[in-house]
Amino acid sequence: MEFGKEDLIKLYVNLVRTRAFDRAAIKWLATGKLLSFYHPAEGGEAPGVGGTTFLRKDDVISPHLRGHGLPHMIGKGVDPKRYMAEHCGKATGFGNGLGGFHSAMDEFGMFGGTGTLGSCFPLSAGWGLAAKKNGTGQVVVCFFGDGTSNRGTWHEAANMAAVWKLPIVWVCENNGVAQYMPIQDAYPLEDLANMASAYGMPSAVVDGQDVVAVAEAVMAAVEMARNGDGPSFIECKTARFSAHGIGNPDKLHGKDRTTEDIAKLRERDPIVLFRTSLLEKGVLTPDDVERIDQEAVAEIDETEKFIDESPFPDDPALLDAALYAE
Amino acid sequence: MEFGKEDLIKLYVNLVRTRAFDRAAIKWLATGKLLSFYHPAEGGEAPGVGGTTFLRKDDVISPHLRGHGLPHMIGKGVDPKRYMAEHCGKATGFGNGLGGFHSAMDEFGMFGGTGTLGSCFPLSAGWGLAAKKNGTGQVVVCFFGDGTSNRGTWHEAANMAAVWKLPIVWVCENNGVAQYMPIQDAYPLEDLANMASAYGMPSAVVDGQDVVAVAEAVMAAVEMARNGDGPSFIECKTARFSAHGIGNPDKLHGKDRTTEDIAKLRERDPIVLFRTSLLEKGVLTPDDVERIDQEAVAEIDETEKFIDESPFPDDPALLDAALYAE
Amino acid sequence: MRELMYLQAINEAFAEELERDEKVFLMGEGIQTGTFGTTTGLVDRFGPDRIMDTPISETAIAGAAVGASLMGYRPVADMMFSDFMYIAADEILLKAAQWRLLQGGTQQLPCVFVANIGGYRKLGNEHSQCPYSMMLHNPGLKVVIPSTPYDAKGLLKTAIRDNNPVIFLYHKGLLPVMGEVPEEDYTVPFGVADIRREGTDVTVVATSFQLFWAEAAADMLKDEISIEIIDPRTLEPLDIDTIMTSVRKTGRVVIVDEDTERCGFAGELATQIMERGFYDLDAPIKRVCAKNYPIPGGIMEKFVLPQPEWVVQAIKDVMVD
Amino acid sequence: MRELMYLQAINEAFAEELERDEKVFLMGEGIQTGTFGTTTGLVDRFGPDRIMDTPISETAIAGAAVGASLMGYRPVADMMFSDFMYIAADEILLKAAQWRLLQGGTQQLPCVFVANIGGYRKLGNEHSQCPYSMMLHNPGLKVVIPSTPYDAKGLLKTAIRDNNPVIFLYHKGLLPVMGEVPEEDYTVPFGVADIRREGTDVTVVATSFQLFWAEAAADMLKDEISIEIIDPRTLEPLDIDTIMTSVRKTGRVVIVDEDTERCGFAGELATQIMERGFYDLDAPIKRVCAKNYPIPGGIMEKFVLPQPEWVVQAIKDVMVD
Ligand SMILES: Cc1ncc(C[n+]2csc(CCOP(=O)(O)OP(=O)(O)O)c2C)c(N)n1
Ligand SMILES: Cc1ncc(C[n+]2csc(CCOP(=O)(O)OP(=O)(O)O)c2C)c(N)n1
Ligand SMILES: [Mg+2]
Ligand SMILES: [Mg+2]
Repeated sequence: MEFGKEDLIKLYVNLVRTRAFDRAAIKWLATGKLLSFYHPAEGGEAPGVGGTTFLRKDDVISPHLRGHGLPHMIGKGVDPKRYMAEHCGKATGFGNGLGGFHSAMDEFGMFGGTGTLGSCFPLSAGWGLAAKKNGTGQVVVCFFGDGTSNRGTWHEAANMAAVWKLPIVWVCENNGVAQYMPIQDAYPLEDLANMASAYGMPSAVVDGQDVVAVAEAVMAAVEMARNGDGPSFIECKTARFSAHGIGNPDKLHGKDRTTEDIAKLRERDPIVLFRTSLLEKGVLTPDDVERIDQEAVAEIDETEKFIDESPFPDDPALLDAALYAE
Repeated sequence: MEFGKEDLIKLYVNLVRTRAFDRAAIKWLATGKLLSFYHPAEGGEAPGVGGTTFLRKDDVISPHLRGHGLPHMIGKGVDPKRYMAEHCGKATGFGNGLGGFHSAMDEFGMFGGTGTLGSCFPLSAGWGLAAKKNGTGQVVVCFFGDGTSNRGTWHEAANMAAVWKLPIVWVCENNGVAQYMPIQDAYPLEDLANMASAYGMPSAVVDGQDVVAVAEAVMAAVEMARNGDGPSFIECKTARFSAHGIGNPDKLHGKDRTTEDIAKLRERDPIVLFRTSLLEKGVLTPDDVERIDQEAVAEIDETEKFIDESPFPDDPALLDAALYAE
Repeated sequence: MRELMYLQAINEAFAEELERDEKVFLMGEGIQTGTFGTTTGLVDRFGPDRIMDTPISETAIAGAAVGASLMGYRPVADMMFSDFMYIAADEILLKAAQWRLLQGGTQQLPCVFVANIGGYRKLGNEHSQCPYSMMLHNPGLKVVIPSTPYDAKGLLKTAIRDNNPVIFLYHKGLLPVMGEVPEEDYTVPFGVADIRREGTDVTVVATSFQLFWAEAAADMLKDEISIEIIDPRTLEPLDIDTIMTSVRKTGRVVIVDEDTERCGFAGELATQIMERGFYDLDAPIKRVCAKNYPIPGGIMEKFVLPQPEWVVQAIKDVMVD
Repeated sequence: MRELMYLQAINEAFAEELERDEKVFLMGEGIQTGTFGTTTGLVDRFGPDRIMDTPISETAIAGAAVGASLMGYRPVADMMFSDFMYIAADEILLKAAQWRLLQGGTQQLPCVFVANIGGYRKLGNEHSQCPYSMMLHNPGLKVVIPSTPYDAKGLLKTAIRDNNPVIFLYHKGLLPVMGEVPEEDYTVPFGVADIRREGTDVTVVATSFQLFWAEAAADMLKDEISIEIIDPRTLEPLDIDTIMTSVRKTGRVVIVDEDTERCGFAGELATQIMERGFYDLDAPIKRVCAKNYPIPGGIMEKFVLPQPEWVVQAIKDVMVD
């Protein structure tokens, strides 16, 4: 896929918005507005944003937990207002206040999230099977972390996808760590993309801090899948700038990640890298940058207002209605 | 490993004994002596026999269901009497009549069988972990079918084995079918050994009808594992001469396997092939062949006598004793 | 009326629903051949895209059924032995069951998980269980355990048409049983118990294959004790009203269920009866269930799985005082 | 006496048993760091070969624990959230639980599965459950749910020394709770209930975190109703005798348990009480459990998880007539 100026700006805007929402989520968790927990996306936004921004609205995505799916939703074109409202427990949320950090937006091909990592794989096989059956050219893009790739569910789903030639793109957001576990101690090879070779699946390893590289690789795989050529695997080497979750220590095997380690990661901030390149190329001016930042701030303010004005759900009858469909 | 004359004869004898027990099991199921069900080994004996005959007594094996583990047990040096008694529900069985086709022979490194295919993989990871921890050079050899390789448990266990360098040899008995499903419709590549590449695990594909080739490949992998060089994968291309289980139709995707298909498979009978070669090489004489057959018949008779003279268990108190250890 | 075997009734229900609604498809291991005859022959009529043979991947089969149901299909996942559903516990007990509520209750998940249950074949714990109490314990699933060919067909059709995940469990011991099955299209509604036999002294609630033991016991005791036998047919939704009407009449209850006793359906039903009808009970409720051991392989299973004489004894026990 | 937090008591039990027996080792995701503090710091003392950080592979972790236990080790598998145990249902509920009996009862499987349970944190169904009723339902596992730092330490030490698979479930809500813990080595035996408060009008059996609600209710009602509170501490083995002694005295029972009601521990206990003490009961037994819905995320969980006022109401209900 060739990216024009508008496309590049769209990618940049989505990255900036993602980070703004990520920061808002962190702040709102601290003030008790956001419920439960939060796993910040900072440093790892590009795979989600790059992998979704150019998908069709009816393409199906399975977001990764990092940033609780914000990068993916924003890329996919979902207005995050009702998602954030849900995460704050409000009745106006996508899950009517029943879901918390889970919640579905069917019309955007997001059928919802789960709490058990790796259960996305069999579900994605099912979405891919439905997409193949309905013949509309829908593609499923399943995002997951390096740690999550160790679940056996991936093997079953990937094999099924390969043997049935399902239109699925597996996008691994390899940030090198799973909670407190470095990936080199959880997988024996350098590249997780090697996993694809077990099924003869095409794979690529890309710089996950380069949002354009991600978008190119994913969209090439999406085209293949759309054309009936089956699944493929994209590994994005990315980073996690902060601790696993808010309130967690930033440790690996019980030892602190050093400030040097983090500083080194931060040198390759996907937004800074992309901004610099867009400014250099003249795709953006400093004024554009300023305006995009301000628009993101305004969107957060608007979202916060929406959330604050929304009521909490307060009717147990909601449960009966939600338990079973008619 | 170099195989001397005695070794070759041992392999041959174990193959012949395996087939004799397999036939006995079929007959005894028909007459109601053997309980539950039976999945004949005929045509697929070489991977089990070749993969176990030269192991140390304390090496651990996880037998495949085909022939209900008879090829592996016989190779490992277990006297099948008490195993067969168990399968006939007798109190003298290895499982005291509580197990049926499950049953453990700890002193031979056989900790027992299960009914859910593929649960052998995590268990083998545990056996491998224990073997690595205890430092005695024990190796785990885990046998499984092509169909079973599709279980996600393999991915988790294989990855764990690779990343922790556990002394495990994965031996796939690829007979091309899983019950009524041809492997080419269940896995996208020609060789299941490709699965090993996902973990950088050494692998080999061998003629599974050639018991010596199997033994060579497995024992080379066992040596590696014993030396601390981690897991590997051996795929044995073998065959299933009859239907999946006694009483089942011999169908693939609902269509009968043709007599031509079967005849073609039977041309490569592992026992006939090996006998011919041993006779040609002069390792065996026709008299030896005759004697070995007769000894096998005698062993079956003796086993049958043992079973017939054994009582059924008849004390519910056995259950309490078996539920929990002290 | 025409008689069919239970397994044929199931097969016919599949055929009719596959014919009626092109969104329906089946997937599972070896189902084009059919391990128990319940799906045999369907591939010839509906082709391999709708009768899908799968790899041995229970987790993916179950999860894919959930996924496809969210996109408008009506998948039936054939899990072969219900014991294999443990392998897909996350997919069935959490995903299928609970997805809808956790995403806010706006979606539909019309999928059916079909599997056999039951012991008495000396196959041991992993081919003999009746693990529906676990399914009842995790809210969000409907649970159907038919005991006759008529119910098997009518309930399976209802299951496939339901817009929620349904567990449909057929008993191995019932497969060859013959019974009347109409030629015309019919369904059996969920949540309606079947009073199999009327009586005034004791209420026996029995499920699935255990109805044989219950009826045998009632026959044996028919000159002494008037026994009402109820088959709940679906455990969720459960027709507690029909059961309570009977309990109010008899004051004595025996529950016969093949799932393991501890934390099982029988204890749940006993508690529900006590909660609603404590003052109507003349004796403690008796459970006849699989005892609290793993189901052994071989003949030792007879000490664990409910036996006809246990039912007779339990009925006598509740008649005391 | 010295006071420790519940999570420290668990940590100390691990340290002492690791010290005592070199066959003991721990494995799980991130346990060298320790998600809930229960294993934090152990790696510094015992090294990474005995405090093993694993890949995210619940099935292999659980299965490997079973395997290693068969070869003489005493593995502790830290499953983090008990909800993740669904992923290893075959390994835990069938392999760990039932292997020994199915191989004839001659082996030992000394493994412990440790995980947190409990809601009230708005985390939704897959981070909030108390899935021990499923573990009780599949015979072969011992199930331990301590409610105090003292019991947590003493029962965990017993669990690690037991020659059978044990499920040890600690409640998230109890982690920071302080309580007396002796410096000396001690263990708490399985199958011995703790009478937390004596009383004569109502027996309240409460488990784990629910003891807080039970005690709060008893405090509130103390001028009107004399309440006996019993903590079974281990659900298998279950000290039914202590419970029955209390029931015979009070004739009235409330069971407060956070696991989902249907086919749960509370119904099982209610049935066992009825079976043994039907004629001693003056009123139907009341259950206070998680209602039969998936646990929603967000604040809606308050309509599903037991609330203190539900316990008060249940106690009042059983006092009627
Ligand atoms: C099945 C399961 N196991 C464990 C967890 C706990 N957990 C949540 S996030 C996480 C780390 C995930 O690592 P990775 O997939 O690399 O994603 P990252 O957080 O690095 O983006 C873990 C272990 C879970 N939610 N589900
Ligand atoms: C988890 C699980 N799924 C399905 C089955 C039913 N089953 C028993 S044998 C078999 C086929 C196994 O195929 P393969 O692994 O190739 O071994 P083979 O029978 O060809 O030797 C199946 C599907 C089972 N026992 N366990
Ligand atoms: Mg990661
Ligand atoms: Mg095979």
